[in-house]
Amino acid sequence: MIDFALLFFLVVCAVAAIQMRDLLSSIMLLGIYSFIMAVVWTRLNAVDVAFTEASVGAGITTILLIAALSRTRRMETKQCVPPANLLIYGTVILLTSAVLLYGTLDMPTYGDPGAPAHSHVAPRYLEKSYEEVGVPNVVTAVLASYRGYDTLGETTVIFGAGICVILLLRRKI
Amino acid sequence: MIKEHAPVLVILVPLLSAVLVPLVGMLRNRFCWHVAFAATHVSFLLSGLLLFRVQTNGKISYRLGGWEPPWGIEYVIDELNSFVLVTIAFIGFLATLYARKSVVAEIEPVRIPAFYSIFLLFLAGLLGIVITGDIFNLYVFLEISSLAGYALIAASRKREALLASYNYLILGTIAATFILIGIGYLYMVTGSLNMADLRERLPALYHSKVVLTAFAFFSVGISLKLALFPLHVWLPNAYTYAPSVVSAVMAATATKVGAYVLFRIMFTVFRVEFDLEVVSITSILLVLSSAAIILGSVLAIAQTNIKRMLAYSSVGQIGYIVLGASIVNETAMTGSLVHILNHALMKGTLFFIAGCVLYRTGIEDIAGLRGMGRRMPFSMAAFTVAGLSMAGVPLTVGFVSKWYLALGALRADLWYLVPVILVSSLLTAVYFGRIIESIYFGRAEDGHSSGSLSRERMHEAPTGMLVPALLLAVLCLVFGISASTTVGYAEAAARLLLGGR
Amino acid sequence: MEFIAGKYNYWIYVALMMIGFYAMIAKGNLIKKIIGMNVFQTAVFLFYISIAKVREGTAPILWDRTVLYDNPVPHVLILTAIVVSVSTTAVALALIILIYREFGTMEEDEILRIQKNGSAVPPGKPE
Amino acid sequence: MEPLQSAIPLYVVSVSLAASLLIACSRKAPNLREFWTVGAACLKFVLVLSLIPPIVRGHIIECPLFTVLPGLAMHFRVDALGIGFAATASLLWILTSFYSISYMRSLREHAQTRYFTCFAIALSAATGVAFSGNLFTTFVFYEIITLCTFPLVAHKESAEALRGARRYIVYLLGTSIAFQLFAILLAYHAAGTLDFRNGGIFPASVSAAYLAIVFMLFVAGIAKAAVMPFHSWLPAAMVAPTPVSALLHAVAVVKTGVFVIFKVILQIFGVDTLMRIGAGIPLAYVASFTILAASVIALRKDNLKARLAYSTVSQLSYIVLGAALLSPSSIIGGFAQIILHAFGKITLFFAAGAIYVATHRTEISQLDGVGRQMPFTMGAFAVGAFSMIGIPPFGGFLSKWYIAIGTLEASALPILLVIALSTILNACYFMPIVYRAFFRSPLPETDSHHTPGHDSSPSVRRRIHEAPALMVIPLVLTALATVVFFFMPSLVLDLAKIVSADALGGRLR
Repeated sequence: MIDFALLFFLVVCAVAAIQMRDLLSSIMLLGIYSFIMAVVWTRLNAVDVAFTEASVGAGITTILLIAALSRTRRMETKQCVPPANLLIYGTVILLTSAVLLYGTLDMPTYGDPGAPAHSHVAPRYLEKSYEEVGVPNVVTAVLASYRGYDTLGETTVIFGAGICVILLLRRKI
Repeated sequence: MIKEHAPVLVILVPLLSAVLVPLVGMLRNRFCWHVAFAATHVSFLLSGLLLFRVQTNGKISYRLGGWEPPWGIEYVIDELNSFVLVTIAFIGFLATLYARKSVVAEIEPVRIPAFYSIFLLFLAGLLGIVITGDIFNLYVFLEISSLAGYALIAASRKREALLASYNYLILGTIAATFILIGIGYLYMVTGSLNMADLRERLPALYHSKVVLTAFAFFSVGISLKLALFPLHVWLPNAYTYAPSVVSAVMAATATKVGAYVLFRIMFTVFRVEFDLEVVSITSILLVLSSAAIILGSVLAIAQTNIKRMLAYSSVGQIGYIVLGASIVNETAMTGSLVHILNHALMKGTLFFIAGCVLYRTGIEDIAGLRGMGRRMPFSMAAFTVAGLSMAGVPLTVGFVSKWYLALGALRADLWYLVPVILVSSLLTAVYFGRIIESIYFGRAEDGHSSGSLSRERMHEAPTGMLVPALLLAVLCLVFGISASTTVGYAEAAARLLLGGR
Repeated sequence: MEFIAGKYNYWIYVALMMIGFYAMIAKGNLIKKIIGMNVFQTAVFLFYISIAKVREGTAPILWDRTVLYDNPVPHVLILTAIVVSVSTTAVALALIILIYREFGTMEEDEILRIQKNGSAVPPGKPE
Repeated sequence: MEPLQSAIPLYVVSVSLAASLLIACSRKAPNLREFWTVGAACLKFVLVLSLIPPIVRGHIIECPLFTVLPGLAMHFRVDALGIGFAATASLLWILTSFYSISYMRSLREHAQTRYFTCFAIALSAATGVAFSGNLFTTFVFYEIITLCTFPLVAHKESAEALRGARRYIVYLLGTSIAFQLFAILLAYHAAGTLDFRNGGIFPASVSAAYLAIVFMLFVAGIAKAAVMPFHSWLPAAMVAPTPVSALLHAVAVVKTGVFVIFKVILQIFGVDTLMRIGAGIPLAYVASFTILAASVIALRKDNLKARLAYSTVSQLSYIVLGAALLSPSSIIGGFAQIILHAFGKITLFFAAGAIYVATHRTEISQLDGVGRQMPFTMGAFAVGAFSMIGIPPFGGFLSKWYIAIGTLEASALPILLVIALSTILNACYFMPIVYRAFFRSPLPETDSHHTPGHDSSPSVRRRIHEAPALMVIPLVLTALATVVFFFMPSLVLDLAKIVSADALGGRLR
């Protein structure tokens, strides 16, 4: 039951974060949203991801946003979306969600141990990774070894983002 | 050793050089270019080696970290991506050559090391997308190149570039996330991330709603990335305001990679039967690409800014690339694939020359090109060649692609596509013809007294910028006059994709 | 009930994603768009983590042969994706700061208006 | 007879291409530049001549160049049809070269180097079309002509010239991309080849409707043949300097058009196929309409070059008519008309240019008495006009005679009436000019540039002379040639008979 409540709470946070006109509150709500998400993931046994989300998602993102906010303006100007645009956005969103929901109809039931995702590639990681890599945490083993090049890419993304920020912020007006 | 590890070195060389560049930049600013130049050069040579090896020995599979495919990440180089790989590496190499002077003029010295670093990351990302055989790895490289792309556009001195880049970032992130959803959905029902493995496992699931949704999200996400009409809205501003060299590279490579990904998903991960019988994506793409072809040309006619005109023309040309895939026969597919290279050559030339003009004269409007034929004869000759090629004049590359596309349309009994192609050629001829006429026959009346005009006679762009542009223009002719090589590669790739259909 | 329990996570993810999506395309404030983007991406991560869950499964840290483990692959993918998401946010925020410096505002319609009219004066220039 | 392999066709085409480079390089030395033009023209003509004997003996000369794509090659293949066109064009290029040099220098025109360069390229491309062995090669050179004559038409760079040139290129490029290329694609799709072959390339399985569509697209796409309603580029192109009008718009460009139509009719479709789908006679009627309508328009034009332009539109359709009738004699007549009309019309344009250089007059109503002041020029003009009308003993008679016989063979009697009517119309628009020039007393001589307000001042009066000798000699020579052709018809007819026999599979006589 707690899971249901957490998920519901996520939605509330998300809506509030979007609707708040004070951007600082918005950012704080986003932080809370990330943090709840981390809790949800812990309950889903994704410990590593939850740690990362709590530190990176709830932590670093919030800090970055606040830093950006301190160099800009705190309040969002009130805006009225023209009805024509609202119609377009509404259609796009309804359409997208309709497709997504349509997709969920055929999905394996949540938590089904016989789902294809659990029976094709993953078993080998669970069975052999300790012998092959020597780390008990399978996530680490896959991350560092089997799919090590994704991790190289990930590092590159961080490096790239750093350089991008340098490139941008050194701009003179 | 090099031969063995060439597939991974193609990526790693620019990737690691990107790290090296800022370090070198601390020593000496101008060495950055040398490192970038060396890296792209090596990468180009390696990609050429790969192309050669694929053509002689067939498909290469490279296991990263030594893990066999469905478990580890695999790089697969076949007839299709070796061809695209060489195109991108070549354009990247020429662009680096071009960047030396151009970047100095358009970007402050403090930012140059960062610029080259990002530039290399961008190329590495694109190359990585093309070479990988793992669908999640593709996403990672897509994000590397996208992030770098946003920054490169915003590196321009023009303030309009900032918002253009920001909008591109938002749409690009939506696109990437859609692709991520597609990957997740496929993983959910197959348990695999390897493209070849997915190809084997998917046919049993073709009617699963999950797979259909995944395909829809892939299509929309990739179309957004590749600026297929009507999802092209981010492209004109981004290309118009970006630094010259960035516009050229993006127009010549980034959208091509988008097209490549589309083909990979449509024809390698999924099979032709799926596209045709289950989702009939091809008929949707047919309509969209035809609309892109016509409207891209029409919108291009309406523009006054050179780069914006070229950007809209890109929208139309992307339509051509997608059109071939939606006709679904070998001839049209060949046209499509060879257009990936051909359009890169033409658009690269045009954007390079636009940059040359900007560098020398600060002119950005088409009206400013009047009488430019006397002041910058070589640049304008290259522009003319590429412009004629865009219009599809025979013996230029533009003709080759259009010939195959039109013939493919006829062979598929879709004769009404031929007028679409021809009309857009005509429209292209109109907008380039207009410019070419004013280049050679217009007189630069306003702003220039006749005295200053005669003093300005022959004020050509610097050699470093001119040579890459001329080289591309010459290739427009060479591969138009003797297209057998390029068409041969494209045909092999088309056969691979369509499996003899 | 079982049907709902079997899909609940997926529906929530769709709802969250649409909230973020709406903010990304409809909001005029650039920071709001970024907030939306984070909600949007995190929602997709939730979907991935939900895939990984196996009923009665435990965290994929090997300690006993007989136990049922969750699928580790989505966790690995999302670890990468979270980092990518934060990097994108960082770049976007750098862009926003620049835009604010240049135009003095973070509202898209105002920026477009300034671009069109060519007025360059940022009203309240920070620093 | 088996085909001969020879590289001479390639040399013929590249001589003028090389010349264009040399011309472009020697912009600082006008005399050297003109030497290149004349030298290349003579060399080209000699090379073409050397090809004639084997062709008359019945050989075909093959010269493959290179392959662009699998299935699309650049390929030269010279037969009687092509050599006739090439010989005419290259002979007239020599004369035009002298004439142009004199014309350009007399008028102190600007951008002469560009002019001569483009001229050489245009000639190169015209022979390229003449020698092409497949439709693709034809198309390439066809487009090259369009593109490189654009600077010639726009030569004056005035707003009017640019307008005319734009119209010119829009028509020619537009039709060739929208229709001709489409037709080529359809042809390739159906036949799998684009090589010219006597008797046609289409297998019998292709449906008549398909072929009819392809045929219509070809006729519409080859706008250079100026069949109505695709003719209006030709009058627009008259803003070009007169030598351009003379050689290109009376000979090279328009003849390229009708030549391609000839090729398409005889060697892409083939006489039998066209008979089967019954496309010949409708085209013949379209051509007849053009003949009459253009003549009527010509009657109403006061500008000399405009009248000549409409006359060209009308006369070109004779050639199309000759091919469309699909009968042995009409093909002979059509082919002969390609050559004979060239000589006649170039004489007329040369004369118009000479008049302009000598008097700066462009309108027919200003020509009173010019014949007395410029007897050679106007004498030649009269000869050219007689040849156009088709009066013996001038060359034009031959072609009309054969076409007329052809109408009988094809039993298309109404068309015979068209020819008769058109002859009368021709006389109606040419004879008044000749009459005016010789039998009216001269106008008060104005200084120049049709500024009648100034003619009262006696100081600007000056006598009108003949144009420079270098201009008069070529036009006298071409006028003489039309007479020579009448008395030595074998010069034309030998080739014409081969063409006709090839087309009809040796069914002639």
